[in-house]
Amino acid sequence: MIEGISIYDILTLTTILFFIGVYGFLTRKNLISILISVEMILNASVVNFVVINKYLYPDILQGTLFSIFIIAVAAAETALAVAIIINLYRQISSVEVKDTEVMKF
Amino acid sequence: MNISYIILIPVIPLVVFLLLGIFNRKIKPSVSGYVGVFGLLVSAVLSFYAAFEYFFVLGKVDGVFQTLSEKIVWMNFTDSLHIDMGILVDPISVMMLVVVSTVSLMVHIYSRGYMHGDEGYTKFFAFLSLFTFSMYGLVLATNLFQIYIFWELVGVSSYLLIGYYYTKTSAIAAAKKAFIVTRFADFGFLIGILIIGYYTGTFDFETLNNPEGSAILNWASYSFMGLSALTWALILIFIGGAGKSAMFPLHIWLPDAMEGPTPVSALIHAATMVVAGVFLVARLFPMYYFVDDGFVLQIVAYVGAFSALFAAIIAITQTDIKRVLAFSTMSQLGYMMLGLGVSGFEGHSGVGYMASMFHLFTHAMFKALLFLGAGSVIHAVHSNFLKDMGGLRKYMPITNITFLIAALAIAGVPPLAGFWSKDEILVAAYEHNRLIYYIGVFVAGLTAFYMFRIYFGIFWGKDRLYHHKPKESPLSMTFPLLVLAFLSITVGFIPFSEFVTPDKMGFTAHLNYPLAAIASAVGLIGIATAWVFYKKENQLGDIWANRFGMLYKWTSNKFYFDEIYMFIAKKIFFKRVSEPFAKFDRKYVDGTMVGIGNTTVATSRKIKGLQSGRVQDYAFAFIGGAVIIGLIFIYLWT
Amino acid sequence: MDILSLFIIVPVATIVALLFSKNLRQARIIAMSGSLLQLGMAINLVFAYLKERAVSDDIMVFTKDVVWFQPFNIHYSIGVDGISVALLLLTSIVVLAGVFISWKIFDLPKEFFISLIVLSIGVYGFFISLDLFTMFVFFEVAVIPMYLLIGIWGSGPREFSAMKLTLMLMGASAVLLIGILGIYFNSGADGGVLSFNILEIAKANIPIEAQRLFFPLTFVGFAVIGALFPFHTWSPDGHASAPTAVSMLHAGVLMKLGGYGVFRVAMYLLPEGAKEWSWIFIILSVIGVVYGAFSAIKQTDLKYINAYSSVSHLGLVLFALLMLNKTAWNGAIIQSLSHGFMTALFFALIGMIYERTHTRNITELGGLLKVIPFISTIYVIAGLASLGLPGFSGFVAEMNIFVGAFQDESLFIRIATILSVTVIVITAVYILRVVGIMLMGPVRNESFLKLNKVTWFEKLGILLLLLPIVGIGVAPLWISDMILESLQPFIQGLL
Amino acid sequence: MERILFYILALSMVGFAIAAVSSRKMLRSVIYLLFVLVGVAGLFFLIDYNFLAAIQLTVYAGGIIVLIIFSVLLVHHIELKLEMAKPKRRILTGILCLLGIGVFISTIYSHSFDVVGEHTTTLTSDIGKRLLSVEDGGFILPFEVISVLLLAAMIGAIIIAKGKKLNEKTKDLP
Repeated sequence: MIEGISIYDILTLTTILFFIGVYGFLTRKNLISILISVEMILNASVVNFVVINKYLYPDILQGTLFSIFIIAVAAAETALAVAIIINLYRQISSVEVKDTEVMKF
Repeated sequence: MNISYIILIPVIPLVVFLLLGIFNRKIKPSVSGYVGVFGLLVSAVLSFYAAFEYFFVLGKVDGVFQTLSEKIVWMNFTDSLHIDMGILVDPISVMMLVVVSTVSLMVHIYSRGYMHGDEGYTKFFAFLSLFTFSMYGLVLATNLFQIYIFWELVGVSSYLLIGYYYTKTSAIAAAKKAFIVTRFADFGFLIGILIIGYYTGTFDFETLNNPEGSAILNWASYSFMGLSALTWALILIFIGGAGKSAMFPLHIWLPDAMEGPTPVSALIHAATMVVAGVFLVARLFPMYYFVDDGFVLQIVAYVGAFSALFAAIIAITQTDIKRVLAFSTMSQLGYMMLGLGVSGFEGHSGVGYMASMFHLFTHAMFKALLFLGAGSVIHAVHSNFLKDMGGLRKYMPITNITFLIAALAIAGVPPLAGFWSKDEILVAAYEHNRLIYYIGVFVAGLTAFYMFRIYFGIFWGKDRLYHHKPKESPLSMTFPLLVLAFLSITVGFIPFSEFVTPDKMGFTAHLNYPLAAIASAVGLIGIATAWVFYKKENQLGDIWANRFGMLYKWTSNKFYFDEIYMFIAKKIFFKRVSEPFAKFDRKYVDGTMVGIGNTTVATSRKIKGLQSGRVQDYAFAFIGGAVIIGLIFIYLWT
Repeated sequence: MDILSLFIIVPVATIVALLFSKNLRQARIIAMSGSLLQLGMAINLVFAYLKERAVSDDIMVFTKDVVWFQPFNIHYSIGVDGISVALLLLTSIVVLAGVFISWKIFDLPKEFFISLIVLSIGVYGFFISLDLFTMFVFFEVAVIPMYLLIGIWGSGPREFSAMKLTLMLMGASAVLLIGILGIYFNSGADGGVLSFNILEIAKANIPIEAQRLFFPLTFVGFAVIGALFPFHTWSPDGHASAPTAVSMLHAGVLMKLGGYGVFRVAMYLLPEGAKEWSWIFIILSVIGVVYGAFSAIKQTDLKYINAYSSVSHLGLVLFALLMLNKTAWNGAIIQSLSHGFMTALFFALIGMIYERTHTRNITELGGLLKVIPFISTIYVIAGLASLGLPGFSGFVAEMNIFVGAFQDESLFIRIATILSVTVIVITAVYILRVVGIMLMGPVRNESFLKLNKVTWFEKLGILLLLLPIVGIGVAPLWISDMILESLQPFIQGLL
Repeated sequence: MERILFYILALSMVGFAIAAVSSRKMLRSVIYLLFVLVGVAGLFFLIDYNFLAAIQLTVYAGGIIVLIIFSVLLVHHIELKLEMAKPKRRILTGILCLLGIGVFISTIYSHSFDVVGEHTTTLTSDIGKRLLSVEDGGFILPFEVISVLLLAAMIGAIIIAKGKKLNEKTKDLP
């Protein structure tokens, strides 16, 4: 609970962060950049979990625990994504989205 | 009278045609010539026998020539309308049988000499037989549709024979022109037939021509645009006839048709096929006379008179002898039409009809002779043009004499054949319509003039530079000339009015001496003028040509009718109708159809972008959708 | 085994035999004997029909009915009357001639003949069906092989042409299917069972509103394949790209399905609709007649000339059908037959000329009469037949049409008739133009002097087609009476 | 004081976030992300979740960012400028995101949160106990699942990253 800061302010902030992430996810053309945007989206939601836990239900810990899980999953996901990216790079020497379109057909 | 043997007359040439046509390459030319001539000889003998039997032995019952017919149904249209095939024997058809047989036989004999050595010899005889068959069928037709069928067949034989020299561009064009112009006239003919078929319920001549029949009694029951339907039909049928008989303004094909071999011109374009139009009007004469009180006959008379005058004027200035003869033919056909147009129906008033048929008969003889003579000349000097001829009387005595006889006959000098028939026509015109009479007399003078112009031009005057000395044609060519010359002298004495009259009763014609004197005088004046102008080489012709100036130029260019028609055909129909149609079809009609296809393809290309396979695009759509749903739920749901 | 089903079974057997053929020689001999057998059957059918007709008063004879799909009351129901018999004869002759003309096809001969015969199955089936649904199925069977035949063995922009043709015909089929279903769902209007059977539907009175609605759909659906203006544009391209035998079959037979379908389905089952809508289709068909002929004048490709000429001739068929009287209908059927033979003959000749000179452009040809006299002579004869010369079938057909059209007294139809009569002049113009340019005149090209003479199988194919043209033209009575008799019930249905 | 701190944090986070998604240089983009993540950690500190903040710092800022940087270095030239989407698309996406923000925020503000005004500090031990508790409301099952997931992810990552080479080797063998 931050002094003088309402839950609205924090939720606003996370919303903005979330949509900046979405924006990045939609507009960037590079796999790693997309990964970055995804991280941002995840973080925004983590903050939401935590803040709601703190402001509305301070005596239970569900939100906190979930945020830990989210972080863990994010780490795993990043590791996998990076592995895929590197593998892809080995094969087609590029990590641009447009070059990975062969899968489409 | 048993008439069934008459069926053989057309069938024999048909068999000959099929024989020569199918085994074209396997028959030796000499054999095919004999086959053709022999076949026709049999037909001719049968025709003469039929004529003898009909006119003198059996045809007349109680003073009236019977109309006999035998027919079978060929095709059914409706319960009442059907096409029959058969033979109809009455005075004019028998007369035409004689004409066709005589001329065709002569032409067949003549062709053996004229076409000798030509590579298409057999083909030529096949076509001649085809034509003869069609012409027999035409004259023997029992109904309008049968006459139309054979009408088309003579048209196509004419096409094939005009285009006989098929590697010559001018011959191809002439053949095409002849066919299409007559076909255009047939368009009118066909519609006329359809109208008659619908309103009278029959095509049969016997029913149609019966003066007490319903077709004639009820002619006024339907009308269209002020005239009765049957009047229209007769006008349209006359258009068909005018096309075949080269009446103004459908005459343009006839001079060009001279591109064909000369025997063909003699047979088809002088003696037989071109008179089919006259024959058609004569065949339907009772209808023409009774329907609308002879209104259409007036038209026939004026068209005939005008064509006669028009063609005679043009004939004066032509330099190609075959064209002169062609215009002469047109002019004489105009005469025949004129004669029909001024005729009455009963008794002596039917003299116009009688004279017209008589003229048809005599004209066939002397015009065929003229053409065959011209062919003989052309055969000798290898040119059609007057400027390449001169002084030939020394080299070709028989041709000279026979040509002279024919020229005198056509000029109307007594007592040759042309005199009698022409005189009767003028008598009929005199009694009926003075204007037409004066035109007729004037044309008679012109005819004599232009005919002797070419006669003197060919046989008199100075010799030209001939590549080799012209010599008289072989017997196969001169024999027909002699026969026809004999006929040209004698056939005028046949008492035609006893045999061929509209009411089929016969009457005795008397020579109208003042009119006969005027007509022969005018003919002699024409000959004398030609003598002065052309007997010896002199400048008179050129001087007078210059004096007329513009008129001469117009006349020698046939009043530019060819150019006008060409303009209409090429510039208007080809350029302005046909080409835009073809373009319109490719561009707009097809364009629309292809356009529909292309639009589909283009649309699908556009839509394909939605399924790009890019996750980002899908995510975009997903988020956009989510946002929109959110908006809807927030702002619109409440 | 009934006599009609053989028309399906024999071709199927031929196809099976073809599948086992090893080379060109075997393939063409099998194809030839198969189609020869069919021709024999067709001729036999004509006599059998005449015999049967003498004792039977039914509308259709040799009928057979097998349930195919009970829930929708679809039957395999067949039967013939004089009209179908005549058209079956046409089909068998054209197919046999087509086999002769493709005697020397080297490219995938087996597959070619199979497709050709599949097409003929469709056509035979169409002509003998009495069940709308079966009819429709056979219709599709006839159209589909066309795509392959043009797309694989064609020339020029063949894929495009094949696609265009197939799409336009498929589009028409879609419209047609709606029409057929419309008829089906209204066939039980007076309490009966819904049925696809033509004879049963004809007895049930379809309500006039439904007729009004479904007539144009059915008409257009069939008429597209009969080259109704403005839906004719598939035909010039299709013909130009198609191989010779396919052009023959297509123009000769397939396009007849249109007229036949219009007559048997649209006119017979929806007479009230026909009366109401006829004016607009009369206008379109007359436009087609005149416009096709005028367009043909300006073409330089032989196949285009013929394609436009087909538009004109078949426009006449549709026009005649819309006249709604016996004479005109008789003319329409004879015109179908006559055009079938004539145009097949034309395409065969064009194919031969093309094979020898390697061009179809008339401005590059000239003087062929001198170098290939047989082909050229037959071309002249075919041309004369096409312009309606007496003694050939075209004349008989046209005269029937014109006389029939003239039986209607209204000014509108009078004018339409007179306009369509002008076609006798315009046809003459374009036929003689081609004859003049291509066959007559001096030999345009030195290489033409060494053209191959005509071979026996080509001769056979040509004569096979020429014979009926002359046969109908010289003695029309037998066929015209056979057709007229069969038209009687249709006319009664109309009144 | 905390308010000011929050605003500073918030502003810098938004700013760096924007920079992270719009920078044309890969590495910079990653570093901006790092700042955002650090900002989030700061936020956790402010609301008194020290343990979470620490995890955030170690796992995210320490682990993930380093991983990403490595991959960037492996697959990119540092100088390489990134390709961006077409302007039209960027504007469209921007509008969409603004709309989304609007929807979210309006939803958030229209909802009255029942805020509890307590100042309890969550102990790390509590988290640990809760995580491993088998009692009611315990998270032992998810904990185990996540551990397996992590293991699987690790093995998977290794196989994917190495797989190609193995393939190549086997290919070259014969």
